[in-house]
Amino acid sequence: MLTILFDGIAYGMVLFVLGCGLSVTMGLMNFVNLAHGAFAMLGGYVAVLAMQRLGLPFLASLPLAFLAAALVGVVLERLIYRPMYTKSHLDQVMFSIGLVFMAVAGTDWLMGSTQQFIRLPDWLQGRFEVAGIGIGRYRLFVIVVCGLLAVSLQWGFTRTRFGSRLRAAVDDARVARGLGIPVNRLFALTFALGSGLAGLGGALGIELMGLDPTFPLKFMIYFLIVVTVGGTSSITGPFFAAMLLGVADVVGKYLVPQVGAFIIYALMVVLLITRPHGLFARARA
Amino acid sequence: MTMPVLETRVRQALFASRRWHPAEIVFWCLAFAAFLLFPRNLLLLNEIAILALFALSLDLILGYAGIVSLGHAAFLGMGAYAAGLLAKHVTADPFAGLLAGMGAAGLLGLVTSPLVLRGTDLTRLMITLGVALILYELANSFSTLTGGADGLQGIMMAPVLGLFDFDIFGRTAYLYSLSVLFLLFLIARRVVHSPFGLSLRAIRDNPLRAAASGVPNDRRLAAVYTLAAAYAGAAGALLAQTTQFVSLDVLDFHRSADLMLVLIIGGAGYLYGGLIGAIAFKLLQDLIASFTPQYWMFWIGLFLVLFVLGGREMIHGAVKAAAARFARLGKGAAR
Amino acid sequence: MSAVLQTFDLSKSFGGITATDHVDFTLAKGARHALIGPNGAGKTTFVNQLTGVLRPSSGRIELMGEDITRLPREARVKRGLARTFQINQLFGTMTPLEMIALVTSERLGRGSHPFRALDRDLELVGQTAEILTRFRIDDIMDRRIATLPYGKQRQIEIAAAFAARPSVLLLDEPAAGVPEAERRDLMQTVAALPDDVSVLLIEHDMDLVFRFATRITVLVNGRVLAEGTPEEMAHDPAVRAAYLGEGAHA
Amino acid sequence: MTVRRTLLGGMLGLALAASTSGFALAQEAVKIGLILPMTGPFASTGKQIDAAVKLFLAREGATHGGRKLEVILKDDAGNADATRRLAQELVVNDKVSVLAGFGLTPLAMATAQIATQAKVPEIVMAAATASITEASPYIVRTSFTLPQASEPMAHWAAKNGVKKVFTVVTDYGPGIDAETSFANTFKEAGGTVESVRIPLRNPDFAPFLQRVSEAKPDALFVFVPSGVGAQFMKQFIERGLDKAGVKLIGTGDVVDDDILEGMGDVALGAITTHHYSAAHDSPANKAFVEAFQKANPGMRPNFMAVGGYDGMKLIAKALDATKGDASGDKLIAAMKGASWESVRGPVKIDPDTRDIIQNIYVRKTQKLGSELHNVEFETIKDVKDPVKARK
Repeated sequence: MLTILFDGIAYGMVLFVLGCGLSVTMGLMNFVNLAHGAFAMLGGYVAVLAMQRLGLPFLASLPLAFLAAALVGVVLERLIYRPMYTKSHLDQVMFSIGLVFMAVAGTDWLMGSTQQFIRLPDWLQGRFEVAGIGIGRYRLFVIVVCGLLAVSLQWGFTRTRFGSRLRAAVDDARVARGLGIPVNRLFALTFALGSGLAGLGGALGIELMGLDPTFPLKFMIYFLIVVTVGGTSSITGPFFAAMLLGVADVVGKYLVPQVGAFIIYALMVVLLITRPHGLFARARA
Repeated sequence: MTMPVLETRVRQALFASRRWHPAEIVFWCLAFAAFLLFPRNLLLLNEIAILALFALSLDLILGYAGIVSLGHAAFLGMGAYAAGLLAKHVTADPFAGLLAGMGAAGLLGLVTSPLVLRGTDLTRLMITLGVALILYELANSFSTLTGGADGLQGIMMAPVLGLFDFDIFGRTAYLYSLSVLFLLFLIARRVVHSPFGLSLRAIRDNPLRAAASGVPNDRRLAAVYTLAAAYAGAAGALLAQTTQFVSLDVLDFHRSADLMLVLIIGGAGYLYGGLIGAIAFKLLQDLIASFTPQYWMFWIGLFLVLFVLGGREMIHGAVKAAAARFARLGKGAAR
Repeated sequence: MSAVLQTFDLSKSFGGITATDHVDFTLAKGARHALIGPNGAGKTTFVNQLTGVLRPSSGRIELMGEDITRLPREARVKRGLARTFQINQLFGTMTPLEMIALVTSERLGRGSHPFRALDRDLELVGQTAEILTRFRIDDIMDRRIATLPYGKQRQIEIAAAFAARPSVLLLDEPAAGVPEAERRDLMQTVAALPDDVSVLLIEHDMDLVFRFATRITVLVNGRVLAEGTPEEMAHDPAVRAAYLGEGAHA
Repeated sequence: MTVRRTLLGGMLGLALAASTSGFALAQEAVKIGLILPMTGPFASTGKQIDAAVKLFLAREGATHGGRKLEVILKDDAGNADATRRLAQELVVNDKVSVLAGFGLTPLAMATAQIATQAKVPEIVMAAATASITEASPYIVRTSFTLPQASEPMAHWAAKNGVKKVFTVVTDYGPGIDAETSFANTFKEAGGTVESVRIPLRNPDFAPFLQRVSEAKPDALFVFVPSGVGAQFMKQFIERGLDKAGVKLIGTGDVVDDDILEGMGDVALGAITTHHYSAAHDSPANKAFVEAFQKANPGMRPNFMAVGGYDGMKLIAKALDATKGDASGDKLIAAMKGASWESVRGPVKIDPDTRDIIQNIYVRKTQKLGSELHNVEFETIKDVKDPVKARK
C-alpha cells in the first residue's frame, strides 16, 4: 500500500513539473496555452535525440531538454504569442489548439509516429526495499529532482526580486507596469521558464508516461486539471493539486480498477464545483 | 417625434433584426440545390449538414449566451446512442429516433446545467470537458449496451415517412439531415429573436446588469443549455441514423475541439456562423486530406493559427462584402 | 410618510473588515434621499446588499414591508427595486432600443417566451417608445451602445433602471465620469424623475446632492454617522469633521 | 476521313465492350480503396500497411488476372464515421471493386454494412476481434484473430509449468477478447486466473502492476495496444517482477516488431504467441524483410505489414482465378479456400468463416546480433479462429 502511495507521489511530481509552467503563464498573462504539452513533447524528443544520436548520458540530456524547450518558448513568445494576449480566451484556445495540431503532425513527420524510448543508466533501474516498501530507483530520482525543483520554485517565487515582481504582475499587470516593472520582459522570462519546465517534465516523464507525437493531446487534459484545480496564483496550489491527482489516480486504480478511468475526471468535476476558483485560490473581487 | 411615429419606428427597428435577408434565402436555396449540383458528394454534404446542426447548437450557448464548452460531444454522443439503441431495440422509425435523441440529450443538458452556471470561462471549459470524458468512459464500460469500442452495430432504419429508404448514395440521408437542420434552424431563429433570446444576449453582454434588469440569469441559462443539448442530440441522432452505426468516437474530445474550431471559423452569435464554419471546415478537411492524407492535421493547425492571428478579419470582411453585394442585388431584383 | 425601503441592523464583513456596521436605514415614500460618505465608507457595499449582489452577514432588508433579505436579484427588481451602477453596466452589443425593450419585456413577464416576435407585442413597443422619449434617447436608438459617448451611456444606464418601473430607484453616482458639457442633461434627467418614485442617490458630487436631495444620510466606516436635511447636515459639526472638513469633495 | 475512322473505331470498341466483357475489363484498372489510419494515435498501423501494399505492387507487379491494380489511399484517422463515409464514397464515386485496410475493429465493423449493400469484398488487414467476419458475408481477413493468438498461449503456459496467471488487458474490445479466450482456455487446462483491466487512456501502469506483484503469479498475461507495450514492459521490469520470477507472456502485440528495437533489453525473455515475426526463419521472409527495409529505411515490417501484404496477395490471387472479373461475388467465391505460401508460413482462407487459417508460433524475445527479435521456437500448425470453430 505504501509502495503504491510512493508511486502516486512520483507520478504527481511529474505532473507538477509539467503543469506548473502552465499555471504561471496562465496566471501571469491570463493566457490559456493549450500548446503547453507541445513544449513538454519537445523536451522529451530533445532528450531522446540527445541520448540516441549524440550518445549523451541521461543526466546531461535533462538540462538540454529544459534549455531547448525554454529557447523555443521564448522565440515563440516573441514572435506569435504576444499578439494573442489581448484576444479573447476563446481565440487563445483556438490558437493554441492550432499549435498543438501543428506540433503533433510536424513531429509525426520528422520523427515518425512510433513510441520513443530512452535507456536509463543502470543506477536508475530496478528497485530496492526499505522496511517492506518497494521503491523504484527511477521514481525516487523523479521525486528528489521534482521535489528540489518545487522547493526552489517556491523560494524563487516568494523570496527573490524576480518572484515579487512576478507576483505583482500576476496580481495586476497594469499597476505593475506603472511601478516600473518591465512586464513584457517578465512575461518572456516566465514563458521561457514555464516552457523549459514543461520540457524537463516531458523528458522526465518518458519513462512513466511514454512519448509519441500525440503526447500534447493525450496529456492536455491532465495539465489542465492540475491548473484549474490548483489555481493560477501560486506554486503551492498546482503542487498540491498535482499530488492529489497523482495519488488519487494511482491509488484509486489500484484499489478499484473497475472505476479507474473515472476517478480523476470525477475528482476534477467535484473539486471545480465546490471550489470553482481552484483549491487554494485567494478570494478575488 | 410624436408617439405614434416613434412607435412605428420602434416596431420597424425591432422587425428589422428578424427580417429575412436575401442572402439567407439564397443560402438555403443553395443548400437544397446542392442535392442536384453535387450528386457525387452527398455523403460529405450529409456530414456537413450534421456538423452544421451540431455547430448551431454550440452557437446557441456560446454565441447567444456566452457559455463556453469543450464537452459538447457529450450531447452528440447521448443523442447518437439514444437514437441508435431505440432503432435497434424498439422502433426503426427515423422521427422517433430523432425525438429520442433530442429528449435524452436535452435531459442530460438539464441535469448538468447547474454545473455550468457558476465559475469562470476556464472552469466551464474544464467541467464540460470532464462531463464528456466521464460519459465516454461510461459508454466504454457499458459495452453490453453500447458495444463499447466496437461500436453499436446492427442499426437498421425504416424509410423516412415510410417512403424514402436510406440508400448507399446518401440521397435520402442528405435530404433528411438537411430538412431537420432547416426546421431546427427556423426554430432557433425564432428563439433568438424572441424576448427569451434577447434576455440571453443580455446575460452574455453583462450578467450583472441582466440580473438588475429582472432577468433570472440561472434559469434562462439552464433553459438554453437544455435546448442546445437537445439540438446536439438531434445532430447525434442524425449521425447514428444516416451512418447506421455509433462508435465511441462520437463522445471523443476531438469532436468538441473541432466543433469549437468550426464556430470560430464561421463566427459565433449570428446563427449562420456554425453553418458556414461547418462547410468551410469539412471542405478544407476533405481538400487537405486528399492532398496529404498523412499531414492534414498540420495544415488545419496552421490555418487556425493564421486565422486567429489576423486572417479572420480578412475572411469575415470578404464575407460581409459579399453579403452586402447580395443584399443590393436582392433589393435591385425586388424593385 | 411611510417607509418603502428599510434596513434593520444590517451588517456585512469581509474577513476582518466590517464594511457595513449595524445600519438601520429608512427610505420614505417619494423621497429624494442622498447617501454620502468618504471613499471606502461602504456606500456601494450597502447598495449591493440592498439589490442582492452581496448577501448581508446579518440583519434584514424590507421592501414595502416585505422581507427581501434572501431574495435573488431579479426578484427584487420584480418587486420594484431598481438600480444604476457606479460604473456603466450596459449591454454593449445591443442598441438602446433593444436594451430598453429587454427591461420592458422582463417587466411584462415576457422574458421566458421563446417564440413571440418582439415587434408584434404592441404593449412592449408602446412602453419602450415611451421610455425612449422620456430619456431623450430616441434619436440614437438604433446605434450600438458601445459606440455612444459616455454621457449618453449614462443616460441609458438610468433609463434602463427606470424602464423596470421601480417604486425605489437607487442611483449609484450617476454623475461620475460625465464630462462637464453633458452634465446638465443628466441633472435634468435626474430632476425630472416622477414624484411617485422614491430615489436613493449615492453621490460624491456635493453640488448635485445639495441641489437634489431633501434628506441626507452620512455613512462613515460602514456606520451611519448622521442623518437629516441638507441644512442640518451642512452644519453638523461631526459631519463637517469627518467628511466635509476633509476638503469639500475629493 | 480521320474523323470517320476514329468514330468507327470508337463504335467498334463499344460494340466489342458490350459483347466480350473481357476486352474492356483489360483496359480498365481494378480499383482498390485502401482505408487506413494515417494520422492519429494509430498512424503506425496505417504506415506499416501502406508500405507493405506499395512493396507488394513493386515486387509482384501491378497486373493480375490481366488487370492493373490501382490503389486509392484514404486516411480515416482511426475514426469510424470517417471510415464509413470514405468507404461509401469509394464505392459510389470511385467505383472501387475492393475495400481494404481497416486498422481497428470499429472501423471494420462500421464498413460491414456498405460491403454487404454494395457487394464489395472488404479485406481486413489489421483489425483482430474475432466477430468481424460475421458482420458481413463480404468480409475476408488476412491478419489474425485475438483468440487465435491467445489460446495457444494458454495451452503453452499450462504445459510449461505455469499454474497461476494474472491477466492485464486494456479495457476495450480486443483486450477483452484476449482476456476471455486466454482465461477460459487456461482454466480448462487446470490453471487459475486473476484479471484486471486498464482504462484506454492510462499513462501510468504502476497501480496495476502493483496488484500483480502482490498476487505473486507464475506468469503475467498482457494485452495492450501496440503503442503502449513498451511502457508496460519497462514498468514490469522496474517493479522487479521479472526478478520475482513472474514470466511475461502475451500475444505478439506487446512485442510488436515495429517498436521492439526501441524497447531495449526490458523486452528480453518475453514469451509470446503470434502469427508473424520479422525473424521468421524462411528464405521468403528474409527477402521480404530485406526489400521492406530497403524501401522504408529505419522501419521493420511487423504483423500489420504482413496483413497488408497478404491482403494484396489475396486480391491478386482472386483476380487470377476469376481471370480479371472483379465483381464482388465472384471475387469472394475465389477468395474462399484460397491458400498460398505467405512470408509468415502457409496460410489459407477458411471457406466457411472467411477468416485466415495459419500457423501460430511461440516466440521468445532475444538478441540476434545487436538487434532484438522475437525468435520462434515452437509451431502450432494450421490454427483456425477458435471462437468460430467452436460454433
